[in-house]
Amino acid sequence: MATLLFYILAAIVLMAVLLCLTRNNPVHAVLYLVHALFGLALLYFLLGAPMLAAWQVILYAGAIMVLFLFVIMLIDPDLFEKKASRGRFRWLPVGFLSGALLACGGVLIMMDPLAAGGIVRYRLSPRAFGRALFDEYGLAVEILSLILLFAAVGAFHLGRRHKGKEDAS
Amino acid sequence: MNGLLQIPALSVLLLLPLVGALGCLAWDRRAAIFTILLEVGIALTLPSEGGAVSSWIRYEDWQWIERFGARFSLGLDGFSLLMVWLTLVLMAVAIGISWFRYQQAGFYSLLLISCSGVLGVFLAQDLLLFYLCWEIMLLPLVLCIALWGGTKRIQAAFKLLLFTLAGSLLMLLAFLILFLLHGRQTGDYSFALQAVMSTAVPPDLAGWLFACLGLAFLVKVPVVPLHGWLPDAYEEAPTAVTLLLSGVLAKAGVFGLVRLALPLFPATWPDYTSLMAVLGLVSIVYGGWMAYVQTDLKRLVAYASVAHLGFIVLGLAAGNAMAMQGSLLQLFNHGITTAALFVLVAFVERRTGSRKLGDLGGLWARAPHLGGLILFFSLAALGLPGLNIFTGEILILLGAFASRPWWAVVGMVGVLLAACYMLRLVQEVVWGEPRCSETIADLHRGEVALLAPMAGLVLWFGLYPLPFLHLVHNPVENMLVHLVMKGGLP
Amino acid sequence: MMGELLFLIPMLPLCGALIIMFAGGRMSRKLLAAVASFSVIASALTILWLWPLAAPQTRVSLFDWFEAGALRVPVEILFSPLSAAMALMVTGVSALIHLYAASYLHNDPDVRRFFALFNLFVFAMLIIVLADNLLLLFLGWEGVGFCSYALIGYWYRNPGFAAAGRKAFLVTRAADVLFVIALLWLFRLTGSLSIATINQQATSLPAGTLTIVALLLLAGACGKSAQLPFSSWLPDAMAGPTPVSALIHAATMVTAGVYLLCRLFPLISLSPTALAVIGLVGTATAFYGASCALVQRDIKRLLAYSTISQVGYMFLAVGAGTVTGAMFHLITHAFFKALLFMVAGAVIHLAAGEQDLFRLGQLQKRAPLLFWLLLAGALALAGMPLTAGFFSKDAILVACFALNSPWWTGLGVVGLITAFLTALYALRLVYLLAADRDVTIGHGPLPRGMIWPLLPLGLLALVGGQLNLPEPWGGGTVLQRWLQTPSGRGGTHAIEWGLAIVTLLLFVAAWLGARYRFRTLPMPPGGGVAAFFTDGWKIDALVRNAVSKPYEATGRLLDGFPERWYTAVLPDWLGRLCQSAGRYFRTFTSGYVTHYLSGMAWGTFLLLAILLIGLLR
Amino acid sequence: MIVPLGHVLLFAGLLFVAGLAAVLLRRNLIMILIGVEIMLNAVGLVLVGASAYWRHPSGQLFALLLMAVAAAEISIALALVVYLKRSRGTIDVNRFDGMKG
Repeated sequence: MATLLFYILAAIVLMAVLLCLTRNNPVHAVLYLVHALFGLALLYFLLGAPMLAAWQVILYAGAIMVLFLFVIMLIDPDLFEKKASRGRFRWLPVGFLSGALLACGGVLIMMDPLAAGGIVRYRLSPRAFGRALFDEYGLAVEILSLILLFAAVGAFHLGRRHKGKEDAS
Repeated sequence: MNGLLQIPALSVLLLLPLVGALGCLAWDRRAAIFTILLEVGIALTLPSEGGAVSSWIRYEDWQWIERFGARFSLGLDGFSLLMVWLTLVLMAVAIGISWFRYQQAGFYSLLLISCSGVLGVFLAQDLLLFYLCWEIMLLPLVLCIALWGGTKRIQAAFKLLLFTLAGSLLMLLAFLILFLLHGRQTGDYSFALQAVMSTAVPPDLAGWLFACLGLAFLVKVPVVPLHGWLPDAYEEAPTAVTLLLSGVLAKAGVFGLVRLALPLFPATWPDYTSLMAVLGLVSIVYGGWMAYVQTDLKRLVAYASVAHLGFIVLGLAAGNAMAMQGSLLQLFNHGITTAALFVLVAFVERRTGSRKLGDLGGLWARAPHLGGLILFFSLAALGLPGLNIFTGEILILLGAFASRPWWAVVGMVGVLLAACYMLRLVQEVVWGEPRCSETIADLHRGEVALLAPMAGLVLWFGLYPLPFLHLVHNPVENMLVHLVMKGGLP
Repeated sequence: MMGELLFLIPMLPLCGALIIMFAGGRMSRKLLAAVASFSVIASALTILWLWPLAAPQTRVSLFDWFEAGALRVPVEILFSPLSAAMALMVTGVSALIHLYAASYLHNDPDVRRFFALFNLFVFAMLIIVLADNLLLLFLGWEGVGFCSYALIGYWYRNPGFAAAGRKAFLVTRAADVLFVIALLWLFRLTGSLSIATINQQATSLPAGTLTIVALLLLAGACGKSAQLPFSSWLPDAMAGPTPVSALIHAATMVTAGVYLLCRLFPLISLSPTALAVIGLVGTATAFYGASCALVQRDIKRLLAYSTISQVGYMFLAVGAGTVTGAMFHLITHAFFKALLFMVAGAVIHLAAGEQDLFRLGQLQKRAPLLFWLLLAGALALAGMPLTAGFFSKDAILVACFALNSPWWTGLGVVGLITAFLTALYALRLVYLLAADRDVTIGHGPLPRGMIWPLLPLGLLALVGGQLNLPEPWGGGTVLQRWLQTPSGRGGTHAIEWGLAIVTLLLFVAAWLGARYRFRTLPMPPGGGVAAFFTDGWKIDALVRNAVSKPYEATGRLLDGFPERWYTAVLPDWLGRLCQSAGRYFRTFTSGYVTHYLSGMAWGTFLLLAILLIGLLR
Repeated sequence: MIVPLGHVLLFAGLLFVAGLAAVLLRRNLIMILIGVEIMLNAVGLVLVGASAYWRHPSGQLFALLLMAVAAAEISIALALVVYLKRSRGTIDVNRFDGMKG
């Protein structure tokens, strides 16, 4: 049952991602992305990380995606990419590269004896999650919080309107 | 053991100039004089006789960078003692000659830092310490050239820096490879010279490593194909720096060859002796030839210095006790004589405002003491018996002839060339109708005081070099024994 | 220990030099001269005082100069009959010339330098004479070279004079290079530099090596003694003050080469080839010098060429195997040549610096005593029978003919021809100086100090032959018995007398010729041939064009070229290479983020691929 | 067993490459950022899968840290987008070549 669920979810996520990435309209792309992130959250849950799944929904699908939408709304003009300007086969090298990467990575993964091992049901309760987090990575959490603070300050700074500079540029 | 001997004299000797350098900056440039006097005092109180067992007169060993197996170990034997004396004498002269010319404390501070580096090179018994000191020795002088040099000072400083840096990086590479090799073989990762010396280096690798070290040291000397930095650097540098470059840093190059390259790769040495001898001979002949056609006094002396250093390299290549003792002694002799010539050139320039041979002449009529000293040191430089250069040269030639006659025969040509260029200098500067103004002054007391001890040393080493030959006797013997044991000599 | 006192001999002049050098600043002119002369006279007296130590010989060592490896060089002097005789000659003649110089330079401003160098010279010369070690000898050898250099250029304001000194130093130095090679070789062969040891071990050395070493030594001797091919410096050396010419370039230093060969004679004599070459060099130089002396206009250059020629005789003597003959001629030559130089100096002094023979004259009338002294010296030089020069020259020729081989007979014949030429130019000198013409020689009173030192020399020039009067003349061969050195094969009485008669005839012929040619006012020599001889067979020009000029020209051409090539051209080229490479690689940084990112991606792919390939292996 | 670890990894790889392709191909800055988000999530998935595989919480914890870092990154990035839009008038990456050498 869980196995089947995994593959179904994986297919959904992949599909959503591909659709997301091929949209010309960013708003559409973000909406597809939300789908993909939800799917991922479910996958997390499936792999025994309920807490993380919750965070994924709240943080990613919720906060970050909203942020994206805000920004897109904020800069509405020329949201749509012009048609590919540099020839029709512009995607060829990237396609080759992606394929090659995937092939290499895939073979490597498949050759690894670890990869054959299965994931059995496992569940890390939020309590255990929290305990593990603050027991072992308390300092990391503190540092991360600082990073977030800096990011917030930085974002604020960047977003400010500089009167003089703007006119100059 | 009296109380004086229990202070770590070598470490003090090494670190005192750094304190002095700080003192110069913080207080006054007079700190340089006090420092150097104190240093000379310490150096003179060092005993010159070692224990019966080893040739070390003193050995000091402190913990330093434990992680890398690097220790702050300093060793003093007869040879290094000679070099320490030379360094301090020339450092004193360098400070003395700059005193009224450069007022900035920074200049003296840099000189003192360099002094510390040089002493470190002569005393270090640890490869990492040696390398560190090797760089400390050079960089302040490069700065001095770049800041206080002549018109083309920046190019000259860069040339010097690039040439010697290329060499010293090769040296560092060789040291690191040795370090790793020794660590793998014994499990004891150490930079200590004594330890590393016992490493069994595969012959091929040893050849390469020897070449690296040899290149690093010979660039510093320099022998002829590697001397490209020399004429410009010597010409553009302030006199103090020029005389340190020729009098001390060049010696550090030979010292490195004798102290590191040979003992570390004794079995490789025979493959390189011919090359070394050829380099020495080329230096002798080429240096002598070029010195003859220079029109700038400083460049003339610079090329003469190259020619004389060629003899020293030749003596090392000859590889017998006589030639080696001659070479080691010649390091001191050459240091004194060349430095004195540079000082005299500076005095001439100070008075006449020119270093061009065509502008000078008839100095004797105006300044007999100056002219007389130029004559005296020129005679020393051309190898007049009874003066110091002859002492080294004849020992080197005797030794070289004993091992390879042709080397000595070509070397003798150099002796003739020396007479050609030195007498040309004397002819154009000292003799002839005076071309300089009537008013120039003869040497004043301070200047005589600077040169008189050097003249005294020239005579001492020329007439009674025996104590100093004894000083280098044990180190040479030990090294030869080491070479013979390791297959470096038949 | 009396022996230690032997060191006083060289040390006294050295002390004199040092005193003058360091304390001479406040001394009066007279005091300077007194100190200088006294130190040399004291040295001469010391030699006489310690004379008994010379027989058989005394060896004293003061301290070790060098000690390294197998080398030990003690500062050791050997007081043997040979060295004692030479030292006495050197100090004796020096003392007289010092006294002469005191008057000669009485108004020169720089006399302190002169006396310091003069005393230093005597010291160095005595070191050569007394040293028992080749290295110590070399110390003196170069020491006299330096003093000669400095004294030739004594009047340094004239660049030509200073250049003459430099030339002297460099030419002798070139020869010294060969000498030092011989020295190095001897050390390699015998493991010692002691002359005694070398002479002892010489017999065990291979013949070929021995010949080469002997020839190298000969080259060194040739340099100092101005023999062919190193002769050209001596005529130029006449730029120095005349006492210098008299002492250094006539009586003592130029004979150092002969003395060296005498000291090393046991070694040299083992190689007949070397002896033959020495004889050849000596004869050739003797002839060369005489031929050049014949046409000189400058009185001092004439005497210089004469010196070259006479020293050639001494070499011939060594070659013929008569060390005694060489020493005999060396000593008598010192007497009469020093005399001639000092007379020349006095003449120049009277003529206010004029040295051209064709502008001098009437010496007989203006300074009769000087003229008679000149005559004594000239006759001894010309080899007039019964003068010193006659006996010493005859001894050499006798030794040549006594060897009874075509080679030596041939050299002897050339020697005889040279003797004729010698007589010719010596008498030419006399006739020209006595010529009756408008002259510049003044009546001016000659300082007494310039006359009386000449008297003993004049006497010795005439009767110095008594020193080694050969047996047929009823003489006691005093010198031979004292020196105990090889004197070659003794000549038969027939040879002795025959030679004496031939010499006499040659002398008379020369006299008649000179009387005929030079008595009436002759014209100065002119024309190309004369110029060829006047310029010493143009050896100078040859050396200048073949050696000095190419050396300097190629040097100038080469100057800094290699350095420039690889400190400027090569780095420049490298730099340009780097620049153009950089310009190319710069295009890779398009500025587009996606390009960089794809670069990263490609890199990742490469890493993965490498990993994969590694695993697949 | 739910799935073999290899499948999780492969799937994550697919996501990652898809994100990478978008980053490389798209010119709209927003789309590129979306691509980056997808790549980050792919990594998160690997972490979670590994955590389940070894039955150890660390993987999940790191995924959380990753999320936080991603949040920080994206907030700055989006601020930059706004800034660029304002100052340059476009968010087409092909118009930004200020780093051209």
